[in-house]
Amino acid sequence: MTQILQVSKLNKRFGGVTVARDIDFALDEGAMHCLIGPNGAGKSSFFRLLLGEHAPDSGTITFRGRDITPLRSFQRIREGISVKFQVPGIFKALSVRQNLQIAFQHHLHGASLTGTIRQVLDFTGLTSEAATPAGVLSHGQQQWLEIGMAVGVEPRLLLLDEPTAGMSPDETRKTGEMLHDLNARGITILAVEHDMAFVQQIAHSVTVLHMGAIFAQGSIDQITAHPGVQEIYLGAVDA
Amino acid sequence: QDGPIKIGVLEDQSGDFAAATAVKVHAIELATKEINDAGGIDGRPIELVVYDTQSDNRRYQEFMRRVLQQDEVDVVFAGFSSASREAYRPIVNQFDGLAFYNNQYEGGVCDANMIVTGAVPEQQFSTLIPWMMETYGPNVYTLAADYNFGQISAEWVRQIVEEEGGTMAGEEFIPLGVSQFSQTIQNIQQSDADFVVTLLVGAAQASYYEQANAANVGLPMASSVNVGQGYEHKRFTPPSLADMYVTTNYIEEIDSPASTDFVERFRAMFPDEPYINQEAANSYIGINLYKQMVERAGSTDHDAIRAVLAEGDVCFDGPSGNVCLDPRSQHMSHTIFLAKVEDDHSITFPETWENIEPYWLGDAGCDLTQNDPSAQYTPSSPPPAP
Amino acid sequence: MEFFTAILSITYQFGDAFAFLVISCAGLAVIFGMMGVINLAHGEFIMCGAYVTAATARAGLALPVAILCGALAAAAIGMVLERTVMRHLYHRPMDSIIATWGISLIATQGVLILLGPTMQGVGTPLGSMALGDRSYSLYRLVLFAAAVGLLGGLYLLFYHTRFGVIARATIQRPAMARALGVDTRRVYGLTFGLGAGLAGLAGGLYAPTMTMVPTMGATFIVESFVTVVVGGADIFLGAAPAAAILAIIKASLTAWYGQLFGQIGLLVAVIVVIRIMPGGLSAVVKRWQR
Amino acid sequence: MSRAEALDAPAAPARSRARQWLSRLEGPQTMGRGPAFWVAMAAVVLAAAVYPLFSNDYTVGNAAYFLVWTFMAMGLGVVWGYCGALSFGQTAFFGLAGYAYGVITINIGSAYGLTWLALILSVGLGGAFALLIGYFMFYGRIKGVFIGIVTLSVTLVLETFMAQTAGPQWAIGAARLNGFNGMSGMPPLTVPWFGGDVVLYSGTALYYVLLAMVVAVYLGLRMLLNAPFGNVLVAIRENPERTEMLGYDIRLYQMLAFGLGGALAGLSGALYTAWGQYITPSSMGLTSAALPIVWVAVGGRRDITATLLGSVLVIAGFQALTIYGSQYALVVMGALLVFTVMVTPDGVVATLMQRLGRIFGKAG
Amino acid sequence: MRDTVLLQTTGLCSGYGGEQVLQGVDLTLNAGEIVAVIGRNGVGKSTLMRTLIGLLPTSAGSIRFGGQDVTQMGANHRALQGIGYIPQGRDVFPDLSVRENLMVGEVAGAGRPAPDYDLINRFFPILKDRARQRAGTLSGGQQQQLAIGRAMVSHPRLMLLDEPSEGIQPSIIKDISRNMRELNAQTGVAVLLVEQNLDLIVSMAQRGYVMEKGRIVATLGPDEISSRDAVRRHLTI
Ligand SMILES: Nc1ncnc2c1ncn2[C@@H]1O[C@H](COP(=O)(O)OP(=O)(O)OP(=O)(O)O)[C@@H](O)[C@H]1O
Ligand SMILES: Nc1ncnc2c1ncn2[C@@H]1O[C@H](COP(=O)(O)OP(=O)(O)OP(=O)(O)O)[C@@H](O)[C@H]1O
Ligand SMILES: NC(N)=O
Ligand SMILES: [Mg+2]
Ligand SMILES: [Mg+2]
Repeated sequence: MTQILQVSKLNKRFGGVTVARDIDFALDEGAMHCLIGPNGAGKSSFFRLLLGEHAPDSGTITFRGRDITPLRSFQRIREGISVKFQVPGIFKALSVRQNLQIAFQHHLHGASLTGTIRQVLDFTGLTSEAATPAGVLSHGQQQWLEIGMAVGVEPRLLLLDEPTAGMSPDETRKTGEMLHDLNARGITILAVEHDMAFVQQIAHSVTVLHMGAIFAQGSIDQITAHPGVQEIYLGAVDA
Repeated sequence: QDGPIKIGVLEDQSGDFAAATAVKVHAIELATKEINDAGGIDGRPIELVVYDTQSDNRRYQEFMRRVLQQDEVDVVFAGFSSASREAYRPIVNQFDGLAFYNNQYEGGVCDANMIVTGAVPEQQFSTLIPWMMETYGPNVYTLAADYNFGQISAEWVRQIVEEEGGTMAGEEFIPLGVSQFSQTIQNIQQSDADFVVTLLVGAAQASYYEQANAANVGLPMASSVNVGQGYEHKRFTPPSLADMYVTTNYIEEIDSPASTDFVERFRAMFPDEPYINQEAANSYIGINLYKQMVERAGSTDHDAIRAVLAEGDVCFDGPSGNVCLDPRSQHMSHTIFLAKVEDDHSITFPETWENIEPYWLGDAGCDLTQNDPSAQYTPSSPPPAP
Repeated sequence: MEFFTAILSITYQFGDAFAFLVISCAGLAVIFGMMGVINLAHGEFIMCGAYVTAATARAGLALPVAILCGALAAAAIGMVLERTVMRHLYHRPMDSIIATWGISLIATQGVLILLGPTMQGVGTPLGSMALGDRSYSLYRLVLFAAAVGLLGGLYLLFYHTRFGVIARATIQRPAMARALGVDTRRVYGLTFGLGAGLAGLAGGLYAPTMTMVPTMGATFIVESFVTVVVGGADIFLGAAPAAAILAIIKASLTAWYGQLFGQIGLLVAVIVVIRIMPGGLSAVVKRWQR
Repeated sequence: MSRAEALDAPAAPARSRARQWLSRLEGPQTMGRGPAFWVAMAAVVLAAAVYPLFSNDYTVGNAAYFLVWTFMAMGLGVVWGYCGALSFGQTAFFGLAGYAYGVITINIGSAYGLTWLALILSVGLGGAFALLIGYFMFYGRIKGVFIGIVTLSVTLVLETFMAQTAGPQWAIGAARLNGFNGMSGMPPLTVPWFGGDVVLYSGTALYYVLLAMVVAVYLGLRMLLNAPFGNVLVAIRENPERTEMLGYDIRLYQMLAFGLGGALAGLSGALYTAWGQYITPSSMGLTSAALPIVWVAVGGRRDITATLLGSVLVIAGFQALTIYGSQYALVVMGALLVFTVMVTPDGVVATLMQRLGRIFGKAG
Repeated sequence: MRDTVLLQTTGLCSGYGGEQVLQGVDLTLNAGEIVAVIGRNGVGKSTLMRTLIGLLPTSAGSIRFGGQDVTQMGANHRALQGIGYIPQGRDVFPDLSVRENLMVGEVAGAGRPAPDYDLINRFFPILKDRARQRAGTLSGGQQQQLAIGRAMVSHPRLMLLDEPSEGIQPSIIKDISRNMRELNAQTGVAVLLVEQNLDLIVSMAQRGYVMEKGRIVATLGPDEISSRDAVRRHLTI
């Protein structure tokens, strides 16, 4: 299988904090991969590095065979990456519909644009809120909206930073099913998550990040059983 | 034609220039009242149409159009800064109006639609500079506002200093609005100037005097624009303006019967007037000159009025003595007073020059009795040779 | 000796420019930096301080006391305005531009109508000191000392007192601060009052050296805005280096090429510095601190 | 299906581009839609068109003068209201284009309608300079209040520099810059006509020309703002990082919007110069620079209609106040500003339109 | 003490602008209790919390806290009365350091015992390690810990905890749960918990309310709240 994303020897420091330490990472085309790790491990920072929001101190990022390290953020997005941020990145003053329109108009036009908007409204459950300013949605609804903005354009690679934070177990499951659908359509998915049930539901394989470095990698069962991961991340298996 | 004679008045009653110009409106009101009380102009009362131009050139453009087109005034009295004059001049020309500019300025406006009663450089500098050089020495430092008035006045000073065999110890231009002068003060101290010509304009630049005094510069100063216009000697604490010499065509301290009488009448009508400056006198004179010309012409028609002007004997005995309009340039002759600011900021007059003509424009080739270029000339860009 | 006096002279010029920038921007820095309000009436608070200082000094108060009166008067007016107008505009920084511009129009013209076009000033105290062929106004040294003291005082107030921390918190997340027990209205009132008072202080300090007219605030406004913005988001870290850099540029250009170049150079320097450091100087200082 | 949805309804593939653009006269980025709005709009234009018949030359000329400024206001509306970049220096482009018009016309004259060429060149120059400044700022990652200060500095540099160009050495061809006193002697706009050029002095003819230009620019902006371009501008205003992460080159968009704003400011500048045959450095000074911000903010900056009507209202209102208020005018003006800002947060006209929209909402 | 009513709302209504979100909420919380409010996205849980702390005005109904009617009281006064608020999305002061954030928390502690920083540091060691870091650059989970720590500083009698598990690593969720229970046991602080995380609800709450469309539609007793299945059932209505 071809690799859609290759990251090699990626380093980034902020003053005294190392957010990426010699990260070597690769993602197969069509994979569903989860990135987990303690709070502050550098997961969101890793996304920001992939997206070009932070410039790495060293290292390269290759996407679909092209070195995208020197590219600007918007150029990387145009290569086929889509993202949902940890803190909902939506246009608060604009209506839900406009949020979606702006997200899609670059790729879609006319009938396919309106069609996609309707579809996305439908599956995010926001149809009745289409004309509502996004800023007044509840937190969970904002999460949904941003997921909708990210998936509607059918990217090659979907980056999701804690997509289910603030969702009920039911909705979390629904999100998982949606990701499976998308994956089945050929979209590669890389998600950061803390909800292990969700990770279990979606991930083919898992990478654990700790203090900016890759700490462990493997299947979900290997990872949950990993004593080191239990110690730094999962906590004692009790409760 | 009966009805009143309408005079448009566009002066800055607010904004940066208000300090020096509010009094001009009062002077016009005084003259109007006196004339109306005495039966008006040829029996017709004067009616003033006054707008506050807010020290804003745009307002001059808007209101010049308004007074000429809507209010249909017979004549306009307008403008303090030269920029405001230049802003409205195209409009006066377009509507073929008649405007009085009652302000001392850098000179050179050769425009048949304009009558200028303010003093011009040849009147103020040809008197002031030689006197100062004789009294204090030949080395002159000029400190001037960095715009047309300052630059052109400085050019006059330089020319006269050279003609008189002196040298320029320094010449410095200050952008409008600058209020901090530490470096300038040092520059002056380092030069071997015998006196400083200050051609500073606006409230901000006036801070120079206080700062120079605090740093103990201690050189005599000479000016064509200070004291007579902005009464700095009244506004600053003595002795910051001590040893300042100013050539002016009028200030309220002038101790002649005509002047004291003028001041009395003025203060009777406007008891709180902070200061009656030369522009107030010029505005007052302007109305009276206009009255005379209309009466002699028998109408307010511009051509008729200019025909009267061309006779060359339009004169008035005003607060500053006898003044006459020069038909070629439509500027006015003046008696020039040398005012000296003493240590306690009282004024003395060491010297007076009677009847100084506004000769430069005419000599340079401006002759409005022959043609109307509607232009402004300066010594370095004189009218094209005929 | 010639060399020595030249060095002394340029140092004096620099200190003078530095003091002007710092003193004139301090009040603005507090109001803008702390509250995000772009206060176009800053110059009018300065004018108010200057007028009150001059009036009280001429009424017989000692100059330092008169300056204090000026600052307090401006602070009081600032707090009244905060209560009546500004309070309604905190979440609308753009509208605060318009409101403060309106206030500045009212203040300038109101003073013109009420007190006339000019007011008599007070003389500069302390006299001068001669060194070589130059002499220096001693009061200018006082201004420099005041600038340094002001910077230090503000830094201590906002970074090392509870009030400062609470004020900064309030500005960043007003609702959250309220939910934590902070009386945000009082904080806003005090902060705005402090900013206005500092502007009044600037007016008081410069009153003895300047023409007293209703529009006198305008001389300060561009320089103070420019200094605050070049300083960047963290005004107390940024204002001092910003004032220093701008003062060096302005003083040397003025010394060598005259006032025009000093004036234009200052503005061009602003453009260049912002271009090089798009977050302002404080962003750089912060990165370098860690 | 909701109204908004109806507007986005699938475009028939055969529909021409022109119809697509026309459909963008309405959209999410502009207030006012439906027959009621357009009838009202047409009524306003019609009233504006016939009113000279019932008025005098001065009033019409004065109205033309108000229209001169609206382009700068609409440009600032795009840059600030839509794209979120508060420019404090639109007057730089205004002044530059104003001077350019003067320099060009003084040098090439006004025959054969060359003044229009000068107008176009000046507007182009204003726009190009704005693009340059925009490139400098947005590609340098300057944002927020820094944009305000950089633009303010630019306009003040121009003012300070131009103020000292009094001497004869400061001339471009036959055109003397003439320092602070300002440049004059340029011809007004002229239309070549049989039997002699029609000179567009500040009269009825100029009024109609300007009215047509205002309507054209207004409608053009409506279409542009409701096009994908306008959506992206608004997105940048709301959340630039997110917008970039949706694949838009935000700096390019910002620069283009800024260029457009500069060109419109330039249009006002060139027209102003032609109108008064005069341009001065103080039109690039601090007070002049603050004015457009006031007009736009008071009218309503987030809607181009509000910006347009609001700025006319404010300009006319301020002038009327000055005429009738003598020295109290500025005090009243200040009080009105404070009052309106507190009472109508979205701007006077925008608030009015919202109210009207609510009243007629069902019908419209 | 467990039986004294600490917080009681009757017919509580509030919302944003014209839109009513809470449509008459009645709930009671005794001193020292940990009570959960559960419900789907957008039903008004956060709105309830904001109304309780006073950031949203009450449009109808009343709120009593500690025997006092606080319905008309401003948020800052309620904080001084002993209500601590940990909002959804954390709302740390981004440009203040961690230590300064905690300092702001001290304001509401006026008149109560001095802050127990030892306890806070024991619960959340990261807050000590990063004392000088700007809070805005903390990771999401770190910010959550700071927000809880900041509320602890003033020894509130009631903590309003809005989705504290959001974005938190499993072990820290467990820690939070354990710490909050310990804090509750030690100091008797009552907790009103809005959550969707089953583990946290089940491990922490002693009782629960189910919310739907701005109303309380069910109550969960101690048995139901400690059953994952029962809770899940209510969350999926
Ligand atoms: N701009 C910055 N300056 C300084 N430190 C930073 C910056 N951005 C992130 N950090 C630090 O880098 C570390 C990694 O942060 P990051 O947001 O990537 O964590 P994370 O793994 O996403 O955590 P979480 O699961 O809590 O969201 C944290 O310790 C954070 O404080
Ligand atoms: N600031 C606001 N202005 C207007 N309406 C709002 C605002 N915040 C929330 N709402 C509306 O109030 C309703 C309830 O929102 P709330 O945030 O209380 O939900 P919630 O139950 O906390 O949901 P979640 O679990 O997603 O956080 C939502 O429909 C939302 O659209
Ligand atoms: N006319 C003047 N002083 O500008
Ligand atoms: Mg993260
Ligand atoms: Mg919520």
